[in-house]
This record gives sequence, structure tokens and C-alpha cells, in this order.
Amino acid sequence: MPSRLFARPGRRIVTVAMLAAGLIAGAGSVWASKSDNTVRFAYDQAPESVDPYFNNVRIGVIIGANVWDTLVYRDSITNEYKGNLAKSWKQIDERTIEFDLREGVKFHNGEEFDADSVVYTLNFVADPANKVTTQANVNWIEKAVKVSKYKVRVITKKVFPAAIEYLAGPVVMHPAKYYAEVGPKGMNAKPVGTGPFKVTQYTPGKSIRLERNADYFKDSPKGTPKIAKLEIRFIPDRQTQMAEALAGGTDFIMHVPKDQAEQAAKVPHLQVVSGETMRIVFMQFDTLEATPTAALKDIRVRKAISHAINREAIVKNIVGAGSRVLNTQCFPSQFGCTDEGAPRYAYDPALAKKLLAEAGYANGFDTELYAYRERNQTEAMINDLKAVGIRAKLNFSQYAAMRDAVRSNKAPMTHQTWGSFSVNDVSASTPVYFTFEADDVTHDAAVRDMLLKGNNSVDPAVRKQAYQQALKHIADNAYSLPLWSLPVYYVASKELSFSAYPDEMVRFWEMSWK
Amino acid sequence: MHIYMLKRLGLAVLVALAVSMIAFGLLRLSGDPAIAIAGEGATQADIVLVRQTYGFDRPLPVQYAEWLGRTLRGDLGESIYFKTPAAPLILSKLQTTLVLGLLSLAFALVISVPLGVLAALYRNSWIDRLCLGLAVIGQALPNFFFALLLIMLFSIVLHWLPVSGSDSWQHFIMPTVALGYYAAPAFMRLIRAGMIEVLDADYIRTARAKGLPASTVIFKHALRNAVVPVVALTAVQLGYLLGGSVVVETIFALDGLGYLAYQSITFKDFPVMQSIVLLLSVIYVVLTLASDVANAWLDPRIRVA
Amino acid sequence: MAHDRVPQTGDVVLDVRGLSVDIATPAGALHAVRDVSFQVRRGETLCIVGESGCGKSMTSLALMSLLPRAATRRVGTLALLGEDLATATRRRINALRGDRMAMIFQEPMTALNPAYTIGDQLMEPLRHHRGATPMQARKRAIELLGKVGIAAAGERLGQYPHQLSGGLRQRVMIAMALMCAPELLIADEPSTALDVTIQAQILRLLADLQQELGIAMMLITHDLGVVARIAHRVAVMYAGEIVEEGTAEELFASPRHPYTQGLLSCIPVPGRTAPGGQLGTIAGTVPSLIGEVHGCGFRERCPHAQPQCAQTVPQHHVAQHAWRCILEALPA
Amino acid sequence: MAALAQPAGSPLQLIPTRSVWQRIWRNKAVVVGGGLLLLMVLVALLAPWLSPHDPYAQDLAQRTVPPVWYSAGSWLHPLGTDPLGRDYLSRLLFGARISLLIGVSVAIISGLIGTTMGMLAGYFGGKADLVVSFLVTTRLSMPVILVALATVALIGGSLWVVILVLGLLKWDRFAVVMRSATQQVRSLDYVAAAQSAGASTTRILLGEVLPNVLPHLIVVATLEAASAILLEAALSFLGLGVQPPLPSWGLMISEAKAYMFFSFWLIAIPGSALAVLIFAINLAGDGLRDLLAPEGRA
Repeated sequence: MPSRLFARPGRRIVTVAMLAAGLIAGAGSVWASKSDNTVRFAYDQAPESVDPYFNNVRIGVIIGANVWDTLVYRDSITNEYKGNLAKSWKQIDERTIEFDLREGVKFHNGEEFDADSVVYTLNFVADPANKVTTQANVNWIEKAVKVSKYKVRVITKKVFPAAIEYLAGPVVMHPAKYYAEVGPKGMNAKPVGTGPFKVTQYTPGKSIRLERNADYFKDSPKGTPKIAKLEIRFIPDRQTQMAEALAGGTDFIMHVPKDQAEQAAKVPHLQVVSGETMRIVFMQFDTLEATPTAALKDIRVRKAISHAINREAIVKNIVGAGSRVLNTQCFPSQFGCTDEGAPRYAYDPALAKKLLAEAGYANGFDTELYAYRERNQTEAMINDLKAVGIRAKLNFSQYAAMRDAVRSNKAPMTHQTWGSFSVNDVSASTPVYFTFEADDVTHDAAVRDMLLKGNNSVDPAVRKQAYQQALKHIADNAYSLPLWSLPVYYVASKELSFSAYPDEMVRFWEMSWK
Repeated sequence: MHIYMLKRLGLAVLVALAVSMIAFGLLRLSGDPAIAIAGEGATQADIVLVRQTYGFDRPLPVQYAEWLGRTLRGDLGESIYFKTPAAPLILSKLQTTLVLGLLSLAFALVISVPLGVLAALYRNSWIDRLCLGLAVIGQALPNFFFALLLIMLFSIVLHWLPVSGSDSWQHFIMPTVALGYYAAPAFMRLIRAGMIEVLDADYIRTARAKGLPASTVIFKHALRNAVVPVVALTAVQLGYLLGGSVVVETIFALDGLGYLAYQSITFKDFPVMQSIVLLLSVIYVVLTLASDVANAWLDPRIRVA
Repeated sequence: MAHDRVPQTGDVVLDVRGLSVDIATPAGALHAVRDVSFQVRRGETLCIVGESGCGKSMTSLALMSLLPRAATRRVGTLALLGEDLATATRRRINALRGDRMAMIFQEPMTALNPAYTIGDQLMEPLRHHRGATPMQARKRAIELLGKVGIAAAGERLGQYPHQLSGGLRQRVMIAMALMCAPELLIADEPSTALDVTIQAQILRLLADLQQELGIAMMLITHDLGVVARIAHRVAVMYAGEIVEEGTAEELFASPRHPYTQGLLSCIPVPGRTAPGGQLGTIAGTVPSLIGEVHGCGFRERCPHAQPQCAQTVPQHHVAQHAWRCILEALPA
Repeated sequence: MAALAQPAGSPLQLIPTRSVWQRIWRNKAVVVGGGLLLLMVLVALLAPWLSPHDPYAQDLAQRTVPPVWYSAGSWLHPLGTDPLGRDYLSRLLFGARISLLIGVSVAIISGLIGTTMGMLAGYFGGKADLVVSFLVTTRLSMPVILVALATVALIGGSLWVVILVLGLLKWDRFAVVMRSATQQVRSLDYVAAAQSAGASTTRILLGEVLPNVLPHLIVVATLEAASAILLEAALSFLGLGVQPPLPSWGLMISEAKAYMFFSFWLIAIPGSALAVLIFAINLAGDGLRDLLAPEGRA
């Protein structure tokens, strides 16, 4: 749960500049955004596309939830499913769900929401030819069928109990006519949804401006948005974001590194909120035949790496409050996630060295570690690896570039993070990396089959058991090294009232000025 | 005059062609462009299709000729990352960078011309030494470091200027200073050296003998002759400033060409990256050509031959 | 010959007394001009003659307040038309320069600004000092260009210096100096840099203009032939001092200073030098003017030198003729 | 660049005479700049002995310890530690090696390319001159930072990649200066004498021309080294230069920028070190240039 970080007794020096900054900022009233009821949000990554199906970055998910709506809504506190664009739904058979749609909902361009919207959107994204970026979110859909103007059926390829979770998360509804006409490119250029905010201006790579949707349907579980305008700017440099926050140029930033957040908490006009998120951190090993580092194909080497990295120390010193060490590659709150029976790889450099020697790498080996965020964590891991003789060269790049390197077999080891698109079900995390999809660099058929069994069974007990077996199998073989869960630190204007959720979703429709 | 200009024009075209070849080669350096364009998750068939559609299977000279043809028609390909045509994307950012470049140039001139003139007028005095000292210090300060110091002082401590963005003229102040100060020392030295040479010229004594006030002597008679080499440098520096805007625009999140270049480089968005390199090079070639014309115009000995 | 003409003795235009110029050098102060006094009257041409390095150019620049940075001027009296220039403000000096007093330089090739047209530079003094309109200034420029013998004056105005020959440029310089009808015209070796044939033309032009306008002219030269042709009065400089001064007639007829004598014997003078006769030369070199300088500067080279020459040298006067020597009269 | 007044007797001959040393000694810029530079070179060479700690050793329990002049600082880490607990002084000292290595290596690579081109163009003139002028113009028209960034991004950043890329990009000034210097030396008597004595072109270029243009080469090399160091710092700052954990000063600034608002010294220390180094090199280079220019023009 979120914990507020007020003046934490720090042994570190607060520089003169910071104090001065705080005093002046506190004294000066630059609350222009409060007076015109605008929230200015800065984020470091520009999405490749605003269309939620064509990006897989966090900011895309956030924009998706604020501009679009889904058929179902998962309550952010109770996790209970509620009707959103659908009033109600019922399971027709193992693979079919029927939705009764809400009437009178309009898209931002005036187009009416009805069964056609659902049918067109789902059939479009489910078609592999349309190359949706977020395949894992949609590849369970076989098709959607219109029953009547406000009744629609969604048919899954296999039995897929997590369907509702996905339909409450990343699977947003596009306007049929508009989407058919302009396609994903047009949707990116001029996004149109039914959500609480509508896009008024989008400059790729620079900023996106949103405005409260005055005609937002009253019965939405999201509620009516309170802030009038929202400005999201893409500022790649974290320190520029922090500078904006200190200077009062933005009202809200997230993913602030632990050290900075702790210091920012001492600035009078800022508040810092932190909490654990569903984002998990893990180290991916390329164990395929074509791996750039052959040593990784040896289980002893992978185990040695697992023992070499001092996860507790890194979590305590660098990752920060609200983080815990993980033993399986999923987030504990996700349905099916467990570390029961999975081995614990304790920090033991001597053992790591021994394992390496057994594997024939007494003198260690050279390899590369790809990473795209939290470089200090990567560097700490490189340091630990070096201590046991593994010389890992850092290759730090943007996410898209790193992902391409993984997918094209160029990255032997990768410092990955995964936020599961805020889907609270293991099917959204582990299977992404172990079911022979693009990001799978293991290709273990046994693991795949167990995971798919978990994905595609109705009985929760069966699912749980399948997932547990898969997770244990992965851990036994050290196919990847689960590291820790990532806390998120939000730094915001003290005047802004908002809540932080473990799903890393920023709910602007709930925000308001004090 | 006309023959001179024609020769310069010919050279400029040749240089532009050479640069286009390098830009073309740059993309090839990245490996098979078909794979990049086909995008992730593309099947082998997709890649083959892309290869055929774009003609990547043909000999390089043919590909180059076709690429050059498309480029000349304004078709710069499509941004792999932003999935929009590269040409409008780049053009939409060009204005910000040009404004920043010109402002920085103006800023550099505004500080360097008076200082250069002052140093020359009081040469070998403490004023001169101070100006030269400023120049050496200025050139030693890395501009990204200086930019951060500016943010620290003017945005965080003093709250005078916005940190980042490009929405108002205030947004341009710090980037202009951070980019422009680095060009100032070169101008200052050139103006100082030119002024020293010119101030010793006989025609300056003539002008003084005519009883003209010091300002007229310095600014009409001396500076006019001392600025001729400065014009050539101006073009060169503007070219550097446009190229150097990568660092400054990234720090200040100024939505210009340099920022786009940085994004395209980190996203490995080759068509955009290639086009920006080409565009900046061509701008530089045009600028130097323009400076030659300006020089010829400024120097009556070339203009009226 | 100049001494055929009767000098019109008018008001004193320029009055110089006790002018000294020191130049700072790494080795110490160079006393380029030492305690020089002279007057120039309206309607007369004073020639200052001497070898290069004798301080004559420094003298002219000192009068115009155009000395180089390293040089300093000390002067007892420096008056133009009775107005003290020694203590005048820079602004006042600027107001007089180019208006009441004007100067022509040695190098016409570089004395004009290459960046501006002849017309622009010609009109500048009149426009600046008199606030003339472009039309007025242009009219005056054309008139003066005609006067200095430049044909198609109107077209010349739009030309740049590099399009003109050396002789033409010097004519332009002369016209420019005359734009505001100055009282005093200082010409520093105006013909030296030009071809021999052009030299004569330029000198004749200057002499004619001086006569026609009746102004005071100070001509600096190292060429005694020039002096003989146009000077009313002559001052001979040596090693920073005026060693002898008098009317051209007297000076040429009876030079009193050994240096003047030496100079005169170096040039062939019709009626004086026998055809085929030997021209004299002055043995030795000019003394260094750096550091303390006292006594007669010429004593090292003087055939009549005596021990007293190292002491203070007395000045002798006979009517308008004055000279500095320990000897009242030279031995025959 | 001022003209070579008397190349044969240039103030900086290969074996400086006593009076040359005196002239150098009198030039304050050379003395101060050269002295600072010498100090930095010594520090870089002696880094392993001067450093109190291993510059790569992390100590997560001792993170972001401030320098000794803060109340929380200690002499254990005179300049404090970085956010991964590495000793900042040690990193700074080792960083000097990287900066100097980059400066020297880039100057050597680009110097070799540029000097060869410039000397060939200056010596042979004609077509060789045209070709070299064309190459220089083409090179100048390409934005260095951008091309360097793009190339490093394409082939991956590392110390040697950065050195190679910058070396291949920064030869233009060498070529320009060497061309005009060679042109002037070429017309001198003894070169003509060597030519008529039948010496080979290579011999004349290396034996007669090169020693005479060497002083100019040294000046250009100094200034180019400074510019290369700055460029590396900029590339590393943008994350496309050398890769961590190498303690390049540019990288240290880049890593420290996230902490600059709260731990300003983290960015001020490497930033100042970089500025002082560049200042020293430029000062020495400017001074040398003044010594070469007879009229004392800057």
C-alpha cells in the first residue's frame, strides 16, 4: 500500500541549492495549473503510437485507460469486475462470453458506440495480419460476433478464463467506422475513444494534450473527471523532469529513482508517494541454440549467476521501499503466481564460483548485459557478476531497441522489467516470455505446455497447479533470474490529490486539486 | 563574378552528392534495412517482400540512384518508430531548430562583436586579456554541463525561466545561451584579429583625419572591413550550431530537429536519422554557398570586378 | 621656382611651439620630435624637409592628433587660428579635423577604404561637419573632383577605390581634404608613392590649389627638388629637431647649417652644381634618438664638429632666417 | 592561422635553443596551460598509485557519501562516493586517463589522416589539391556530433569505437593547416635544393617538409585533442559514448545529472575537472599559436 515519504531522517546532505529551491518554490506561488484546473504530467518515453494496441510501454497503457474505455472495469481497490461499456455479461459456453452493451455512449468524434464497435475492434486486433504490437493481449481472441445492436459475443480460441481481466485492461474499444476508415495510423494521428478525456492535440515525440470529455457517460464506474485539462509531455531526461517538478513546471512525475524521491520529499511544495507495483524485474537468459553467449546454455552457469547477485542488498540499498525479492517470474498478487516449491538462490559468491568452475568457466567468461532502465541496478548486478568472474558488458538503450536485440537473438542477458499491462493474472506475465512468442529466448516445450494449460483451463485449481509447475520448472532450470518487484515513486505538487495503485496505472479521472 | 559563382555552385552540388552517398551508406551500415523496415515479428516472407518492394535486392548503385531520386522528390521514407512519413515529421521540427540556431548565432554575435571590438581597441591591455580569458574559459566549459548549471540557477533556484519545452519565447532563452556561448569565442577572436589588422590600416587614419567621431570610424570604417571573414565563419558556425543542437535540445526537451535526431538514434529509426544527417549537411552546403555570395557582395573588389 | 613668387604674409594659421613627440619602445623612449617650433601663415606653403626617420611625419601626425598609440605628444603652444589644440577636447579636435584642417597621406593605394565608394568617402566630411544634404555634398564632390582634374566626375563617385589608379586616388584624397575648404592643409609626402610623371602632376596641382584657394599648406617631403619648386618657406629637420628655417629663397641661397649644406650638395641644382661635378654625400648615420639626447644631433657626421657641439646648441636669427649651430657662420 | 614567417627558423625547432625556452617561459599561457596539463598527465599516469580505492569497487552501504568538506564527509572518501558507493576521487583520477587517452588517440588518428592529405595537397597542388579540398569540404558539411552519435548507435558504444569514429571525423583542420603550411615550406630554397639533388618525394615530405610544419601540427593537435575530449564527453553524456562502468568524465556527469539537484557535487566535480583539462589544453595551444605568429596575433 502506498506510504507517504515525509522527511525521512537522512544521513545525506541536502545541498544549499535544494534548500534554496524549496524555499523559493514554496514561497512563490506558481500554481498556474491549479488555477486553470490543469494537470501537467511529464513522462520519459514517447510512445511509438498512441493507439493502445500499437505500443507496449507504460505511458501507452496510461493514455489508453484515460482516453478509451473497456467493456469491463476492474475496481482499483476491491478488484471486483464492474460493467463499463458493457452493462453485464454472461458465460455462454467455455469459449463464449456474451455482453450486453451500454446504450447512448458516444465516441469523442460523435460516433455511436454499439456492437459494431466491439466486433470491428476485436476482429481487427485479433487478426495477426494487422500486426498488433501487444500480441499477448489479443491472441486469445478468436472473434467477436454481433448478436444485436447492443449485444455481442466474444469467442476465445481456447478456454481462456483470464478473458474478463484482459477486457478490463488493455483491450480498449475503438469506433468502428473511424477505425475502418483511418486505421491504426490515423488513430495515432488523431486518437478517438469514449474515455473520460479526449485528445485535443498530439505532437509525436513531444506532447499530448487532453481535455475533460464533457459528454462522458454518467454511469461509468470511472466517474466524472474533475480536472479540466491534462498535458502530458515527453521529457527523456529524468533530471529535466525533476527540474520541472522542482521549478513547478510539472505537477506530476513518476518512476522517480529512490534517492531522488527521498530528497524530493524534503522539498516543501512537493509530495512523494510510493508503493510497490506489479512491475517485476528479472534477468532474462538467452539459452537458445543461437545464443551469443554459449555458456548460458549450461544450467550450472545460470545457477551460478543466480547465486552471484546479491538481490537483498540491491533491494535494500538501491531499489527502495515497497520492493521485495522475487523467486518466480510473476507478481505475487497475480492469479496463479506462487513461489511454492521453487528453489531459493541465496547470495553465495563462493558457490557461484564453484558452479562456474564445474561448468568449465573457472576463469569466468565475457558476455553482454542489455538494459533499458534503472541503470544503477544493472551496474550493481554487473559488479556482483564481476566478483565471480563474469565480465558482463553493459549495453544500455531504449526499450524498443533492447526488445529488438532480444527478439533477434543478440542479447545474451537482459535486465528486463514487466508490468503485465496491469493485468492481475499470471497469463499476462510469465507466458509472455515462455510460450515461444517473440520474447521467448528459452523455448522449453514443457514450460510452454504447462503455461498454456494454465491459461486455457477454466478450473482455478487446475490453473493454479499448472502455473505453479511451470514456475517451479523455470526456477529449477534457472531459465531466468527473478529479481525483485519494482516500487514506483511519484513526485507531485503538494496541492494535487491522487492515489497510487500497485497496477502502476495513473487514474487522472480521479485526480483533483486540493 | 558569375564564373566564380558557377564554380562554387558546382562544388556545392558535388559536395551534396558526396554527402548523400555517405548518408545512404550510413543506413547500410546498420545491416539489412529490410529487417528494420519490416518491423519486429515480421516473417521471412514479409522481409523478402519488403526487400523486393524497396529494391534492396538490386545492386547498390541502382538502389542509391533510386533512393536519391525519391529523396529529391521529397520522399524520405517512413519513420520506423513513429510510423509516419519522415519528411513532414522532420520539417515540422525544422522550424524550432532553425529558430534556436539563429537565436544562438545572434546571441554569439551580440556578445562577441562588442568584446572583440573592445579587445582590439584596447589590445594588450587588461581589457584585452579579460576578453581573451573569457574566450578560453568559455571554450573549456562543456555545453551540456553549462546547460545543467543554467537550469539549476535560473529554473530551480531563481524560478525565472521554464526548464523545458518550446511553447513560449522564454523557453528559448536558456537553450539559446547554452548553444550560443560556445560559438562566441571563435567570433570574438576573429573580430579581434580582424579589427586589429583593420585599425592599423591607412584608411582608418584617413577617416580619423576627416574628423569623424570614433563610433563612425570603428563601426562604419573598421568593422565593415573586419566582418568579411566573420561572415564566412557565421555560415560555418550556424552549421555547427544546428548539429550541436542535439545535446541542447535533448537537455531542454526542445521539440526540434536535434531532439528528433537523438530520439531517432536511440530508437534506431534509420530513415529519420539518415534524413536528418542529409538535411543538416545540405543546409550547411547551402549556408557556405550563401556565405560565399555574401562575401563577394561585401567585398567590392570581388563584386565590382 | 618658388622663390620667384612673393609669399603673401597673412595671419598665422598654425602656431607650434615646443612640440615634442616620444615613442615608447621596449628599449626606452624614442625622442622622435624634440622641441620643434614653427608657424604657418595663410597663403603660404611651408615645406618640412628631412631624411626619413627625422621626425617630420611624426610632427604632422602630432598636429592632427593622429599619433600612433605608442607615441605621446608634449607641446608648449599648438594653436589653429588662435584656438588652442593642445588642451582641446577630442570632440573639438574632431570638429576641426577634416573641417578647418585637413591632411593628405603618403599612400593613396591604402588611404581609401576599400569597402565604400569614392563618392561616399568624399561626401563624408561635408555631410558630417556641415550637415550637408546628399545632394549638396554630391555637388561639391563633383565640383572638387573637377578641380583636381578628374574627368567624368559624376561616374567616378560610384566607383570603388580599387577601380582607380594611384594618381587618381591621390587626386581623390586631395579633393576629399578640400571638401570643407580648410584653412590648413597638411600633405605628408603626397607624391612619394607615385610614378615620377604623376608625382610632378600631383605637386603642381597642390601648388596651384594652394595659390588659388590662398590657404596655408604644410608639405612634408624628403625631396629638395619639390621644395625648391613650391615652398615659400622651408624648415629642415634632422634627428627630431628643426635645424634651420627660413624663406625658400634665403635657405637655398645661403644655407647656414652644415646639414642643410650637406643636403643641398646632394641634389643637382641648376646653376649651382657644375655639370659633371660631383654631388656631395653626407658621411655617417643618423644618431639613435632613444634615451637621453643632448647637444647637436648632427655632430657625429658634421665636418665642423667641435667638443661644444655636445652641449646646448644656441639658435641664431637673421631676419626670418633661423638656425641652430654653435657656429654663427660656417667657414667658407 | 597566421602565415609562417620563417619556417626554417620557426620559434619551435625540433631542438629548442636556450632563447626559445626563454620565449616559451615568458609566454604565460603556455606556462600555466602546459603546467596544468602536465599535472593532469602525471595524475593520469600515476592514477593506480594515487587512487585511494578501486574505481570500480562498489560498496552499497556507502552510497553517495559527500566529499570531505561536508559535515557528513570523511577522509576515507575525500571526494565522496557515487550512488553505487564507488570512490569518487579514484574514479576522477582514472577518468583523467580516459579523457587523455581519447584526446591523444583521436589527435593521432585524425592527425595522420589530415596531415597526409594536407601535405599531399600542399606539396603536389593541382589535382591532388582539388581532391583534398573537396574531401575537406564534404567532411565539413557533415554534422560531427550527429554522425558520431549515429555511428556509435549503429555499431555499439565502447572506448575504442568512440576513438575510431572521432579520429575518422576530425581530420579536417589538420588537412587545412598542413596544406597551407606545406605550400609555404615547399617554395623554400632548401626544398628546391633537395628536389634538384634527386631526393624522393617521400623523403622530401618526411625529411624536409614535415619537420618544418611540425610546430603547426602540434598546435592543431592540441586543439583537436581538446575538442575530441569534449565530444566524447557529449556522446557519453547522451549515453552513446563509452559504456559504464568506465569512469569517463562525460559519463560521470551523465550519471550524476539525476542527482544534481540534491547532491550537486556529484556533477560539479567531474564537470570542473573536464573544464579545467580543456582550459589547460586550449590555453597551452593558444599560447603555442601566439609563439608561432610573429606579430603576436591571436
